[in-house]
Amino acid sequence: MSATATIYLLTAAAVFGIGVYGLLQARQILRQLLAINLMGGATFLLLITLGGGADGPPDPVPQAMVLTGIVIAVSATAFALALLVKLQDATGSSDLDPPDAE
Amino acid sequence: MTTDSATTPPSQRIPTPSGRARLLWGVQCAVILGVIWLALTGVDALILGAITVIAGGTAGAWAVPGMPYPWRPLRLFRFAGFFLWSSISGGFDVAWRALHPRLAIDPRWIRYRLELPAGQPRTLMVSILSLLPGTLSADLEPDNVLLVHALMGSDPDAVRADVAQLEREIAWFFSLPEPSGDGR
Amino acid sequence: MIALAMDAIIAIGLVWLALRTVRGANVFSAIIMFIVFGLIMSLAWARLHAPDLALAEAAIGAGITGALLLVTWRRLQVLEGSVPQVGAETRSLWLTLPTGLAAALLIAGLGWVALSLPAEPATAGELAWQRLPEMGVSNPVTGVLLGFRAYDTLLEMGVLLAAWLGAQVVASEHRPGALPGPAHEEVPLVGALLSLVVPISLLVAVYLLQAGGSAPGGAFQGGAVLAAGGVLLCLTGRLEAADQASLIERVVLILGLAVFSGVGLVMLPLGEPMLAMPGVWAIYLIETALLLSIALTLVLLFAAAPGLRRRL
Amino acid sequence: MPSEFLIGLIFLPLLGACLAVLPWRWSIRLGVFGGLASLPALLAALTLAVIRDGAWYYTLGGWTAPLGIRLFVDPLALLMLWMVAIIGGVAAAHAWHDFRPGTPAGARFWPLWLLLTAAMNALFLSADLFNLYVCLELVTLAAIPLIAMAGTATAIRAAMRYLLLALLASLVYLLGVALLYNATGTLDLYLMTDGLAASGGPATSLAFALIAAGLLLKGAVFPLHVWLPNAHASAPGPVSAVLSALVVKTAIYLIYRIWLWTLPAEDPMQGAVELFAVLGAAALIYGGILALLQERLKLVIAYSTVAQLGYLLLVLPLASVTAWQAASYQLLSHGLAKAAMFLAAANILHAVGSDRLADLERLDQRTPLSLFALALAGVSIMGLPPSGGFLAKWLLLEAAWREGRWLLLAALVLGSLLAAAYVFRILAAGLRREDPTEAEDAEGTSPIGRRQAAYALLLAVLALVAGFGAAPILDIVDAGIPAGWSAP
Amino acid sequence: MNLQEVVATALLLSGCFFYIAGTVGLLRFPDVFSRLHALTKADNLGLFLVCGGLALQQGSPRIAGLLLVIWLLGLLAATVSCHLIARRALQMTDPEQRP
Amino acid sequence: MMDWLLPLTGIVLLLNLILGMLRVYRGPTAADRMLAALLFGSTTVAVLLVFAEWMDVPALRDVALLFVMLAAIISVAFVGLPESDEGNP
Amino acid sequence: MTFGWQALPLYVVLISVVTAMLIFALGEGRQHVRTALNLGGAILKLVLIMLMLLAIQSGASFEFRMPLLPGLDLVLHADRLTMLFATLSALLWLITTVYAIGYLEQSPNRARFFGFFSLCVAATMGVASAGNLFTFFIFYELLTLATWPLVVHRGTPEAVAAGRLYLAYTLIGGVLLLIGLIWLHALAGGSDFIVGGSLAPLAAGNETTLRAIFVLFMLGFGVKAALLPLHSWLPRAMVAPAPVSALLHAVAVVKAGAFGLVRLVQDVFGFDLATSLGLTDLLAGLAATTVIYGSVLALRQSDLKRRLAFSTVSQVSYIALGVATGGVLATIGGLVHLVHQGLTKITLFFCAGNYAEGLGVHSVEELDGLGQRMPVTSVCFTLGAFGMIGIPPLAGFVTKWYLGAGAAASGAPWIIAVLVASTLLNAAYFLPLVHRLWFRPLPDAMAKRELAITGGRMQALVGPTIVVAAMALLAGLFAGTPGSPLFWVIRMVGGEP
Repeated sequence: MSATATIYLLTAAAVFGIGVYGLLQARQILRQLLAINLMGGATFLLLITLGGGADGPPDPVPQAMVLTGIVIAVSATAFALALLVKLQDATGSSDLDPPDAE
Repeated sequence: MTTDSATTPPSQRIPTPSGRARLLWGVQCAVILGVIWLALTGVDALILGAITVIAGGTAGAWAVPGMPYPWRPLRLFRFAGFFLWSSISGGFDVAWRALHPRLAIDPRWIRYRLELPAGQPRTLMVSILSLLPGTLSADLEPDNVLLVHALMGSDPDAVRADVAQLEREIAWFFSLPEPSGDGR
Repeated sequence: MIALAMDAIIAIGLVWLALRTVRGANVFSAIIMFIVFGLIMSLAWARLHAPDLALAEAAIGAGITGALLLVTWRRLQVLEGSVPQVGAETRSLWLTLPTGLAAALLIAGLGWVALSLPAEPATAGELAWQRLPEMGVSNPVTGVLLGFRAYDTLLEMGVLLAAWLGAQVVASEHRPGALPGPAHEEVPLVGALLSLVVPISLLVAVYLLQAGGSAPGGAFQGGAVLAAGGVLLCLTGRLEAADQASLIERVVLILGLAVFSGVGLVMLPLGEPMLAMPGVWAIYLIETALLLSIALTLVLLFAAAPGLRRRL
Repeated sequence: MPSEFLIGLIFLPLLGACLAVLPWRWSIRLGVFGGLASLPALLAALTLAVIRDGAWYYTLGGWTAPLGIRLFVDPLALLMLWMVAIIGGVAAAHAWHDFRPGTPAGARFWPLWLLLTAAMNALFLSADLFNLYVCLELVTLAAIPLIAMAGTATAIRAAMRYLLLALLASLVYLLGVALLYNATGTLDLYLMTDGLAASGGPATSLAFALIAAGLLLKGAVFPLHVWLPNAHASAPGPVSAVLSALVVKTAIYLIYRIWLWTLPAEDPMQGAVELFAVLGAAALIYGGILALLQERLKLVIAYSTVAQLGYLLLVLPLASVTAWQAASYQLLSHGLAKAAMFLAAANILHAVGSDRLADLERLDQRTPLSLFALALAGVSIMGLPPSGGFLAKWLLLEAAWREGRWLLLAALVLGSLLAAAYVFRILAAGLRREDPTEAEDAEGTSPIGRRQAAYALLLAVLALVAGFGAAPILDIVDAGIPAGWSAP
Repeated sequence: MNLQEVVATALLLSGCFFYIAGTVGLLRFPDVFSRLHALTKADNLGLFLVCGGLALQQGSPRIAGLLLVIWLLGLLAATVSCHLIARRALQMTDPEQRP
Repeated sequence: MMDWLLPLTGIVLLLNLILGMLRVYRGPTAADRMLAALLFGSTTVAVLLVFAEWMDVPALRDVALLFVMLAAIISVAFVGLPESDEGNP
Repeated sequence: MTFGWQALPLYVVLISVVTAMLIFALGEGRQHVRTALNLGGAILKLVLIMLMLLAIQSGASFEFRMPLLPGLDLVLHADRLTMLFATLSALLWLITTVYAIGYLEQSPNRARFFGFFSLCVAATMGVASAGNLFTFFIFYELLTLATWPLVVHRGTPEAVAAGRLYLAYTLIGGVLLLIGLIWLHALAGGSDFIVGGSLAPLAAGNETTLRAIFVLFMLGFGVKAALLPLHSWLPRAMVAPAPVSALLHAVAVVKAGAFGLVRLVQDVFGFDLATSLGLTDLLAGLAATTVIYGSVLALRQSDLKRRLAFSTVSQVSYIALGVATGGVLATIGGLVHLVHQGLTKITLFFCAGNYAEGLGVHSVEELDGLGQRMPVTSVCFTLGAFGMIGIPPLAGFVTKWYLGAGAAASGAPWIIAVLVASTLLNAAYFLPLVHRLWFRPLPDAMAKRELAITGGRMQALVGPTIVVAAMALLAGLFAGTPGSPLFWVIRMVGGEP
């Protein structure tokens, strides 16, 4: 395994972990969505790095998978944001558990 | 809903572009697109390029910002030279100031009343002004007053002279009557 | 060595930005951090020899998602009105500590496992390279997307359609806070930007579609670029949300799915399996349909509206 | 040609969804009928083919795996597909009234519904890990707007929570898939086994742990069930039915697929089945208790789903023919019964205007048929004879007894007692009357109400009849028993 | 090392210099508007020089054209963004303190 | 030819990016953060162009083109933001 | 799986199911159609059972078998024990239906009531004709399900509470049964009922297991049979309408439990095996305790129906007692009590229902002098009470006689003591009632109260009462005649009478 791949693997691991942390610890949905998108990025990075992107001819299969994944992620995010606006409109709060609940 | 629409006087509103304006801009657009296409693909896919350029031109005509002004192609070169030179000197100027140990700046606001008509000339004015040494167009206030942020505002008149210089160049480029350069 | 240093800088940047996204001072700052994360991510893709992804990341990650996040944040603020945000932005310490710990453990575990991975030959990837000539395209990613794994791509169009349908449901009883208003037409530069960027986005979209056969690019990147032009039109108020999608919009929305399925089905009576491509022309036909559908879907998702209406 | 039927199962609903997007009434109708009504016929043909030839693969695009994507149909897949066709079909018929084509709600509803159907069919047939990811996302993204269609604040909030957790789950799953691709060089579920046996190591263990975590979250297995009750309870009736009966099952189905088909028998991750069982048992009891504590009908039913999913996981360590039959039968009968309950609950909610248990007195007069359907379905949920649920529970008990798993046995018994408690609590609420001498209500049931109730009743009766039709069904299912389990 | 290479090297290095100068300005300047100056002007010059250097190194007129297009578009984006952000920053400041 | 030139340019530009992160971090106003994002945009374009040359992946120039094309979109989106308390750090 | 005439037991079960479904489908209105359905179903069923009875007499056998699960069949067959129980419940169903039609006139939810009533009988028929334990269990649980709506029929808080208690007991009993069944299934496979016991070959080495299984079954059946610690649901269930009480006590539920105990001892374990494992002693002890305990408690009840309920607790245990004592005579006594107790107790409940409906009488004190106001009912009540006490030549006496003789023959004199004590107690709680009816003056208030049952309703209520009372009387009077229950039981137990 090349050093480049190692670096990016560790990066992916770290970003994924940070994303999980952010998701669990964030209160606002917008932040949680950001965290999820970070995790998505990390997953994609891992997929490509593991696919041997750094040495030899790049493996096109993970690239195609990530491309699909990116499009799915953006659709899901866009829908989530629309839903978020609706949530704010319907409940007056953009948190899942309003502060007074705690 | 935003404050802008409430405060913007009607004089600044852009009238619905005429058919001629659309055509003119569409053609200009198509030329630009053609150049870009060639830069992107070379000469490999000319037919698709032609179709795309026509489609892009149509889209440009649809999205036309306002009345385009006629300009003379030959004057482009001189104008480009002016533009290049002023942006390079603007870069040097700001780099020097940023790296100066004592930060050689003295920010100040300056108002300058434009005489250029709305549309392309004024657009060009507002955008290029930000690339000139020491000036930055911050807002276009009612009555065509341009709010300029000057990095070296200790000598307002020098700044005004720079702005006026640009205004003159643009007027010349579009074959407009020379502005007074007074800005008040 | 110097290449490694570059990778290290990119990696540090990514991790730091991720951290700042999560721990950002306020939501806005977190969004900006995330947008920048996307920028650096495309550098990482570049370094990993994945220019297709760099293109997609540039168009989708940095362009559309960023704008979408900012605009949503703005809509939320408008809806919130003058009511100040109540409560802390993040959870209390007793929750933060264990989650932090869990995340750290996850990172360590993932990292350890990733490092201990053997360098396996990628069977499917090798096969893809070997059999690429049968496809008639020379960009392996396009080959995988529209040939070997075309079925994924087809279902992915379903995902896009579902997302639009979802936005339609959500928008049905609620007009989302209007987009940054038509006021911007009066800002001279925006009009100019628009009149240039929209045609160029069209051009670049077609270019990417055309290039996709042999070089990085393809329907997704092209569609995203075209969508970016549409997003700009929405942002500047040239297009505004409509209650209903017009017939043309509906047709374009399902075009990708329908054409893809149709072409896939065409070969069935001839004894070929489902989704066998009749030829390279079919790939381009499908890609064109996909591009249009993707672009329109993304724009509609951005507007969070069932349909769009022209203004001006 | 059975392969065409296979294709039709996915593509007819998909193209139906495309048609239903178009604005005309006829296009929506055509899409719905073409996409849903055709499924049973296709399935019947497919079932015959499977009985004759056994399980088989279909290679999409002619690109053989591991390069391309395969579809795989076997009795387990068939069972799930039948459930989609029947439960989805009846729920669609129930939804027809509220979401009539030509109305704005109908125009929004049907494309999503068809997409959901297509996605589930695709998921049950797919043999490719990444393709399954796409399917899972499609299922989620089609299901959540359907929840949001209820339009209430609770529904929106529930949809949001579901969406966030579902996205998280897919990503965790995808991370596992990435590791597996690296380890084996293939994404095919069934080709992967050899590679896994060869490579092993911490990476694949972590990969399967991640996949399991993602699927458990999507499948709302205790303690990852938090999103489910509100999401299922606040959705429109037919949607709740399909969510509880089918959509959560997709994740459980994948757990079965991966653990029983993909994972080599000697892999250390096989030990995870014990964890699944513990979670299943905990779900059974926790879900049961919470269902008992709810004050709203639909929430009771939703928590009941949390509990009932536990049975499906309990099966995993029992590894025997009986356990396999139990799992199949639980899948089937819970699906039918739970869908019936949600449809009935929707009718009750519609008629009474509230689904608080406190408001449900004299249901036997206000919505007699729906209450009856609720009761019949409840019999199956409780696992009392004569019903499909009883047979499933019997098989489970038998399997647990044979293996000497006393704790699981105890959990099963406790779980079914809790189920009886909450089901009868609902029924008692429905039969309650403050004044026993009160004369009969004048308000009759409208023809529409009666038809809606009939759909619920149909499914409930099917769940009951399943108690008598086990022999032929199990004959087919037995042919698809996973390799490691076939030893008596 | 021929002249073309020398010039290309010089251009690239000076491009880097201007980028760094712009960033230094961004960090050192006291307020938003001053920072805008630094960013717009220095970065544009930097991009121009880098593009020029690369074009020289490549030597292909098509790529040179592409680089020119990129630079011009970057210019457009920079000035528009600069103007918009300045406007925005102005709007956000207290109306009392507006210049 | 000069093997060191392009990587060096790349690394200097990347360091420039790291430097710029400080401004995003510090703020203090939303406009400042936006500004820094712009810096990232323009620097990334330069890095991509250098990479395209250095790694011999011409497609990266297309990526750079996309970036410059789309950079303004974020700004336009930003300007549409409301005027309430976004400036607080 | 054959659907020819051998499947007659299935059709007997299905008749009631179909009747129930038709009644449900019919809805609340159209009372006459419902009545026709009810009676038609009941009569048809009775006819079929009679046919079966005749056919069995001439040596025919009936069996319906359908595989439910691999290795587990749903088996419905008809042996003599089946016919005993089936005839009893079919006959009483018909009579109770007539009574219920009168009783529930004008009250709400009759469709539901009669629907579940029919289902209940269907389940009872299934219990009676179950050919193996698995089938038995299915119908046994179905019986629980079908009776619950009847218990909570009135929907009042008390009714709902009683229903909850009923479920708590019966469902837990069902679970015990289920566990025992699974255990047995794992041990022996799905074995059918074989007269004399199916488990004897397995006994060696499995004694403890078999004991445990027996206890599980005993508790499972004991819940419905209201054996001692498990009886308290029964008195509480008295809130239900009188026909339901009749059903619970005489026709279906309690009898199903007792019937299960009979099957358990006789056909599953076999008496010899059960005795050798010491299990019959256990059962006999429990039954004897229940007999005494139920009677003692009955003595203390002032509510008429509750007193009758505790009397049931006591009397039903005679059946278990008889079967557990073993020997031909005691078994005859136990089995025949299945019928005799049914006839007698249903008479008493009908009468109690008549008192409650006619004059609103619920408690024992209010019975004073009612012999004048409601003479026919009171005569029937008296007959029933005497039958319960065991005054010759009434049915109860026959039972006790055989039980006592059997106990003596089996060398268990303590059982005779129990019988004597029980009889004394029976007399102690029934004779005061009879005394009140006939020899106490009628209070003025009661004399002025208007009789609520008149006309057709009168016929529907009093008619069945007379019929069951007469049957209880005749069953005792003509105990030895061919066709009588005793005759049938003797043939069953001893081969030929």
